[in-house]
Amino acid sequence: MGGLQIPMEQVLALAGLLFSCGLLGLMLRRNIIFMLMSLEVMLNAAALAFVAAGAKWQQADGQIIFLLILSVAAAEVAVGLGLVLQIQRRFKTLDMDQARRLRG
Amino acid sequence: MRKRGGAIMMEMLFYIAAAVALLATVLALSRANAAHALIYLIVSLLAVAVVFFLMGAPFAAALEIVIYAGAIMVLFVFVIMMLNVGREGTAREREWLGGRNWIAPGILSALLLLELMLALRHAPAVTSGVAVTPKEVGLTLFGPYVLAVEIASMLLLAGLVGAYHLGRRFIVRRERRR
Amino acid sequence: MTLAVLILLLLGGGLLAWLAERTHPNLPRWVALGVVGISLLFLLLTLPPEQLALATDPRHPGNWLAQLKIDWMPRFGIAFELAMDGLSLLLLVLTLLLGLVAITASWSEITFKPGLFQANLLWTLAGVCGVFLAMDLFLFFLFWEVMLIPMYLLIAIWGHENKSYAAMKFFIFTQASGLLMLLAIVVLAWQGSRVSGQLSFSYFDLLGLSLDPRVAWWTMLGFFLAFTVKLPAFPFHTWLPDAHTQAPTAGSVLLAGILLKTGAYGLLRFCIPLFPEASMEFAPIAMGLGVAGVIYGAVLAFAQSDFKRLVAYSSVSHMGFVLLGLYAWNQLALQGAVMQMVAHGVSTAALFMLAGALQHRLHTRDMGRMGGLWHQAPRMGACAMFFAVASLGLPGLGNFVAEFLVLLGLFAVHPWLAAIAAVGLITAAIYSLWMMQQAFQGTPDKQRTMPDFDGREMTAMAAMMIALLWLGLYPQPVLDLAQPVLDSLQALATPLDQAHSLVSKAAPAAGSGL
Amino acid sequence: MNATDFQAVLPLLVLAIGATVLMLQIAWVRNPGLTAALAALVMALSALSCRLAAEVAPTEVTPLLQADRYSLLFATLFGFAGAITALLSRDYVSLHGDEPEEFFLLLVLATMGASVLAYAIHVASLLLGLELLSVSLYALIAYPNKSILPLEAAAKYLVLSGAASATALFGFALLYAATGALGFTEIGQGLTVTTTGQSVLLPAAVMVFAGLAFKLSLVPFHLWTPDVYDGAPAPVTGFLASVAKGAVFVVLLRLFLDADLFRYRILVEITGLLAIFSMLAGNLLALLQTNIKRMLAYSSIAHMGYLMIVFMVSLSGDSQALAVEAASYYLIAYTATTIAAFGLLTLISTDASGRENVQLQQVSGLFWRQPLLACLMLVALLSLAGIPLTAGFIAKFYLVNAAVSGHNWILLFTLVIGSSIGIYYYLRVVYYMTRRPEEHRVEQKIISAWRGRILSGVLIATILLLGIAPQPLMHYLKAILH
Amino acid sequence: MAGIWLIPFFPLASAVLLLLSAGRMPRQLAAWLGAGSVGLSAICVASLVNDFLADGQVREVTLWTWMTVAEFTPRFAFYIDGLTVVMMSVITGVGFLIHLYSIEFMWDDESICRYFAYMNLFVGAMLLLVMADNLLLLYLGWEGVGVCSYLLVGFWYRDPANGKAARKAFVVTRVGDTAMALGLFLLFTELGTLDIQPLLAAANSTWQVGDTLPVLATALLLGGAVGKSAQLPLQVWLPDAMAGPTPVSALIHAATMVTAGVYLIARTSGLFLLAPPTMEAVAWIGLLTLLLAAFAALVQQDIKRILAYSTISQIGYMFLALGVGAFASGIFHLVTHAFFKALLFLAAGAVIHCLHHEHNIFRMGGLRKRLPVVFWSFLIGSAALAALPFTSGFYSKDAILLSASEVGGIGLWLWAGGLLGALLTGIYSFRLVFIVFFGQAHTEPDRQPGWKMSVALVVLCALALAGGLLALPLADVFPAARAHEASHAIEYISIGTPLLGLLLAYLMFLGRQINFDRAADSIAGRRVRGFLFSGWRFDQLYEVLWVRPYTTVAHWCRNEPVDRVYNAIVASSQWAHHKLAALQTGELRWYATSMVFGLVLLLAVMLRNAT
Repeated sequence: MGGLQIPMEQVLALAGLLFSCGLLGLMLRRNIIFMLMSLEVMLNAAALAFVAAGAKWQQADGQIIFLLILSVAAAEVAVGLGLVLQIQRRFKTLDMDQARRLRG
Repeated sequence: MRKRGGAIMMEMLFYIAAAVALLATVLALSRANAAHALIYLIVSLLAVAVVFFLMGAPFAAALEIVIYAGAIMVLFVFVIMMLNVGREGTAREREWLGGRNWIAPGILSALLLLELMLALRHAPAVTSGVAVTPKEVGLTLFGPYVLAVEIASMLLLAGLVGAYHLGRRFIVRRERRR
Repeated sequence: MTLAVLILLLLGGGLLAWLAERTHPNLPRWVALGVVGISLLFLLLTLPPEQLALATDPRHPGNWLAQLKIDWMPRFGIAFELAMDGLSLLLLVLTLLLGLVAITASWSEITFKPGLFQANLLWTLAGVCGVFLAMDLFLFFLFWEVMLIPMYLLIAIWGHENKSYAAMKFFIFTQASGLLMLLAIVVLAWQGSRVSGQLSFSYFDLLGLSLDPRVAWWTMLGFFLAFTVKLPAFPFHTWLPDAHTQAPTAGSVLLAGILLKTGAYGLLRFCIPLFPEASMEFAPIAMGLGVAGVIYGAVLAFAQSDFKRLVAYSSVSHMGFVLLGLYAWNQLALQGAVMQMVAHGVSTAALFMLAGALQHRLHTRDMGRMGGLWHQAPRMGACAMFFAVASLGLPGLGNFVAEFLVLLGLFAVHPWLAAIAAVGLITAAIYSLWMMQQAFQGTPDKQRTMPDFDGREMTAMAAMMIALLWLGLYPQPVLDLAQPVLDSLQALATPLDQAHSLVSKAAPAAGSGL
Repeated sequence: MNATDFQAVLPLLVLAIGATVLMLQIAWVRNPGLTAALAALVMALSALSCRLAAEVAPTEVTPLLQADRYSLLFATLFGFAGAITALLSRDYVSLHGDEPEEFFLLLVLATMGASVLAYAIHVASLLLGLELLSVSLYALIAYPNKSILPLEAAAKYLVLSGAASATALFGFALLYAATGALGFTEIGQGLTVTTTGQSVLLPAAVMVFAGLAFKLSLVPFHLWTPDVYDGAPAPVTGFLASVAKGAVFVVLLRLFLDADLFRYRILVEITGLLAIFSMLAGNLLALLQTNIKRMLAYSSIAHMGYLMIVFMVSLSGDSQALAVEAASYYLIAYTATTIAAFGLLTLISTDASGRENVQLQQVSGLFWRQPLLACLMLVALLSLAGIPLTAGFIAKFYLVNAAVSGHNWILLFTLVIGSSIGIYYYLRVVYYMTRRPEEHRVEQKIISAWRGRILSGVLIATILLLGIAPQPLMHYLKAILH
Repeated sequence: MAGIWLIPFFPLASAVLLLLSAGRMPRQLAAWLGAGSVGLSAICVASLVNDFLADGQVREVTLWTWMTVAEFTPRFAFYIDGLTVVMMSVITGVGFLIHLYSIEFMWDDESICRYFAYMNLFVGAMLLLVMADNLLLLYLGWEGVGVCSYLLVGFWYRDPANGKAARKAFVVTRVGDTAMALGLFLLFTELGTLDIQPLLAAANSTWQVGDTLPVLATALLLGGAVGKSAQLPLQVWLPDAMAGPTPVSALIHAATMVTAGVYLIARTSGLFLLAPPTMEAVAWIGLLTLLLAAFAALVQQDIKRILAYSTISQIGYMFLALGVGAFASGIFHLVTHAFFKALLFLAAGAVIHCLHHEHNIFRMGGLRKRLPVVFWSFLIGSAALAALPFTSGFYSKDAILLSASEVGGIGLWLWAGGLLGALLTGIYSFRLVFIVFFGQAHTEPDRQPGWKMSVALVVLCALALAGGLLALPLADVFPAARAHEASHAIEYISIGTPLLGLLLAYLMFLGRQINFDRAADSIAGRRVRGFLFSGWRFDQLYEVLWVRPYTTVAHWCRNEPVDRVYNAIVASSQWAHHKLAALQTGELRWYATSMVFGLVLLLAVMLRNAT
């Protein structure tokens, strides 16, 4: 198995693309579940960038950070989905545009 | 020559995986139906796993599939099933997704992308190297990063307790309702 | 140590007065009266007479009556440094005397939480005493700001109908300008550290610093703004009418009688001596503001129908003279400014006490609803007349000596400015007499009954009358007390001295022309 | 890892063990009083254990954590802040929801996250600390279940904070790609030798900064702040405003210092720009707020703006030490003050209604109803406004000194303008508190437990002590930072 | 005499006592304390005069040093020379008579205590004014009498009109006083002292005749004098000041205070002599004022206003005298004027007193028989005022006219003007006598003057008649006047003119041989009459020039225009607040968008700078 055989800037570009997609989703979607998904995409993009960088420097650190991001994502999603349940119960909708009692 | 041919093949594979990842992500985020979106997202994650593999990070690729695509996405599936977001919800989502809503976010994302690409213009060129083996990862993880593992455990504990507290009420209420 | 004890006495007294409220609602005012009285006695009795004699000896300028220095924040070269000279002593005595008057003025007016009221009163006094004593710029700023809070509370809690606006305006004006001063202080200290290699906020270390002219100018401006807002000088005076009008009587008395003087004191003690060249450069503008204040205040005083507002604007006018006197920066004008600080303190305090008494009795400050009060309250009328003519500068009373000296000193420097400022004498007559006419003269309202001044109030009034007469007929003790200080300050600012044609140049032989 | 290392991370260990103990205790017997006390004890112990850890400082414990007196100072601060928050929220949590015990567990975890940030010298520890803090906070914010506002706040915070974390991570990934280093110092060294050029590095650094600026709610990443502050339970808001922000600031400063990002003038100028925006916008936004929590939220934006001044100051090497010192003092003073202010809101919201009393109207006449609480608020507000004799003043004085020594005139004038605006809304609360009984109608009863009183007393004393006798702390700060 | 300080002390102490009693002193005691203290002063003055006439020594008394600031060391010190003695005699002598008269006149007033307090204060201040050895102390007295004048004009404070008159009096004189204060500043700045004698000496040694500075200084002093003495252009306050009680008008607005300006110029004559332009200005002011006031007096209907205009006119004569350098004549006229004008006012007061406070002369008439004492007093006073031969006014006015005629150049004009004034004086003074005391009675007196009034009137009658024979000890004070060498023609004309005036008055108002009624009722006549009646419309002019602009500006500013700046700052912050707060929509998507926006922005800044 070879090392990094792929132009790194292209991997990073892919990561950037995915990151932008995630942000786009965040800005676009009202459904909190989709927002969480966008978040996952963004975290994933960051993880991809780390792994690519790690591969470039032939270090394990990149993958370890990926691992940590993974656990972060898991924890966030766990709490996030718990919130989703509550939101559905209390607001009777997942539409975050409806949840704007706090403003001004 | 072989090596070069392998490289070309790898490159091709990478492009395919990247395209799949990108396309699946876009589709995932533009679906009205949450379950469909989730499937696309999983596809995207799998494609990224392929990229990991191509970059010589098999351990990461495996974890991506097992934990990300497997465990975390299943959580989503649970919630979607539990909430039973019906047809109306889907219809509403579809309605929202059209038209003007795209303009500002689209422009902003495009700008951001442009800026990122500008920044990456001068990114380092291709390097060839050796794959980072799982063993190496493991050694590093429990070497210098041992405290990170410990803290990560606390992080997961926090996620666990939080999820428990938030989800519990929902479950309790549901049971009471029955 | 005397000085720290004085401040602690007032602070502790405030606490005591607050607690006394629980025993009996009338107790706090006695406590407050006692504390201020004791403080005054303490101040005067602990003063060694030989020191006093030395300090009033004009041949030995720069003598300090008492000093105290305790390290506080060595990290920044900040010390708890207090010192008293003749000027401080003068203003301290004025402060404590007017404190007594303020307590008397609020004797029966305050029914809501009298203990806290008296506590705030005493804390304000403590803050003011601190301002007059602090010789560390940081400490000075600290007292400068700290005295605002009890004053703010006095206005905000016990004020009249529009108190929130007035208190807020007062606080924001002084605080915002105070921040600029803090900035200036810090800049100055750092400039000093560049010279001596040691950060210090001590007044004595920062005096006579040779600064880059541009830095000096801006720094001076920071001080100047803070002090002129407090003074207040045109066009930073607009907080004053509101604050005075809305404050309870004691608050107005303190505000007009003492707090305004801290601005003048600051200019005299800090702003000009620390930045002699910049101040000299700035003097025309400052004096222009002074003249504008004199005239503008007087015109607006005339236009008011609210008794307290009128008096407040008259303060603007009078404090314009102080600004003029300070920036004319010669013996006569400086002495005039100091006299004006004292005399205006007394006369305006009395007028505010009067206004408070009227409001307490009539529940209005609108002079349109007064008229002919002399009939019902001849003693009040007589007092009002006395202080009205004092405020228009009748010779024989303190204000005249002050204004005359200021104008006399100013004339030697800027005759035309003096001529314009002298118009203030006319406008003062207009508003003072108009005030008398509206409130006390004219046809009395037969239905109205109003108790005249009682013995307590008359005592306070009589004391202030005697003080003004004394200042007007034999001001020498005050002048002697201030003279060495002014001499030493002038000596510090020698460039200024040389630049301005001193009165001494106009000795009989001279005849240099205008 | 040897004994020295363990001693060096003792505060973290105490917290970790404490969390475990708490979990076991909750599983064994549910008793909110006991849990709260235990949690407070754990956090206080963690704070105290910093003294032990200081004996071996500075020690680098694995490449991830650095136990020096800088990190220990803040670990102490966060420990105490967490302990006080735990005590303050004891009654509040019981009255605002069911099963209050986990709240304290989460609080301990959040404090641990903050402490990790104080220790962090590596991207991994930064990431974990940040997320430990954030994830605990998501749950803490959504904790009460009698009102739906916390839910909304938590959702907003979760989504936006997650995005911010991702942004910061992406930035770090780019830095890593360019330098091959993850430790702060190594990143700095890598930046020097890299051939990649500034065009990648600076955008990457900006992404890192933007992600962290979100946590500090600097303009224009501030929009979430009032909503989250308002929705979150008052004690959590206090914690969020003080500890969470403080921890992020600490790590940001550490990153800039260790990686010596001050080399990149443009980057520092961006921090200055955000500081100016934050000072102005924060104060202006707070100006007419009638909801005290929102007002404090906006004011916290402004305060972070003030704090950001130190970055610009650090541009000139001479002033860097003073700047860090000023920032440290400011953080300590600000933490004490913020906890006091939100502590008051906690205490006056401690009634059975399950709603919070955070409108201006609801503190009307507080001075006459609850003098001690009102004094607490008064002192806190004066400290926030930077009036002498309070901690806030000395803090501001420190900042001004730092900025003067660094010649940052524009920032200084913005500071003055901002503070001047600030006086208005702080004093408005004071004014409302001093309104006379006849001027308002509030019948609300406040449960004033002895705990609340003692805590109020302690907080007042702390703020005043920091304002009147700051020399010991100053001395200490100077000693450890120079 | 050692107790010179007692002279002002008695009235001042009495004033303090009366004020302290706060109106609770018995009427009897208050009245006699008030009058008695002035009487005591008068006795002291008499003894002083006696001594002074015996040795002619100038006396200087220093009580204490007022203040010492740099070279500025004014003292509380008195300087008694011939001029001072004359003034003191007039003040205490006439003052005592008027106080005596007041006891009866004010007996029924509830505030008699206050009245005497003010009066005594006035006498004290006036004494300080004339006795002062330096200009600052003089200024103290100067302002003091101004305040007393204000207090007494507005004595009956319930009528707002009185208050207005009082304020007008004070403010208008204050204008002059301010000029004078500036003059003091100038003198001190240039000469380094305000002590009058050293000042004059210094001026003489420093300045040449005709220098700019003395002209400027004297012009400023003249401003003060003009204000106090109700000369053009500040004469407008005096007619209105008649709102006060009549004895007040007699003492303050006829005999003493209004002549303070004359005293000031006489006192600083050494300075004025250095400034010929000012001297000429003084003469012209005097002439114009005396004519203007005389014309105005012709058409007045209020008995006191007629006397007020005549006072202005007579002081005009004094100024004329000063202006032509005849200081002694001016002071002489001051003294005789004090006698006869006090007499006239007191007599008028008696008329008013006995006629239920009637002021309008056309509602009087035929009082000759009913109030004989008053009639004779008034007649004598009018004769002296008109300068009929052998009355006191004759000697003094004659001396002035002669002096004027002898000045080269403008002298003849001044003399002719003065003569015209004398003619007019004859007409208006006897118009008053004829209308009030002859002809039909319109109102019946309800009482007769008592002994106190009568005594005062009789003594003053004697003085008004014989006062011309006094020899004032002014020789040492002023430069010696030239002996009059006027032709007899001028003498005769001077004597004849008042008689002509008397004749004309008789023909017009008693005999009715000359009837101006038709002319006066024509439109032009009415206009002229209205013009003169209003005092040449000076009030209206000043209203437009000063009062209205001032009140307009004041009204315009009353709501603090400066605050608009601050309000604008406040408003803009509020505007900014609202705009910024509008961004806080509560929408999560928008928040995310804003973050991305911020990120894009920062990256853009970065890239711009990095490339």
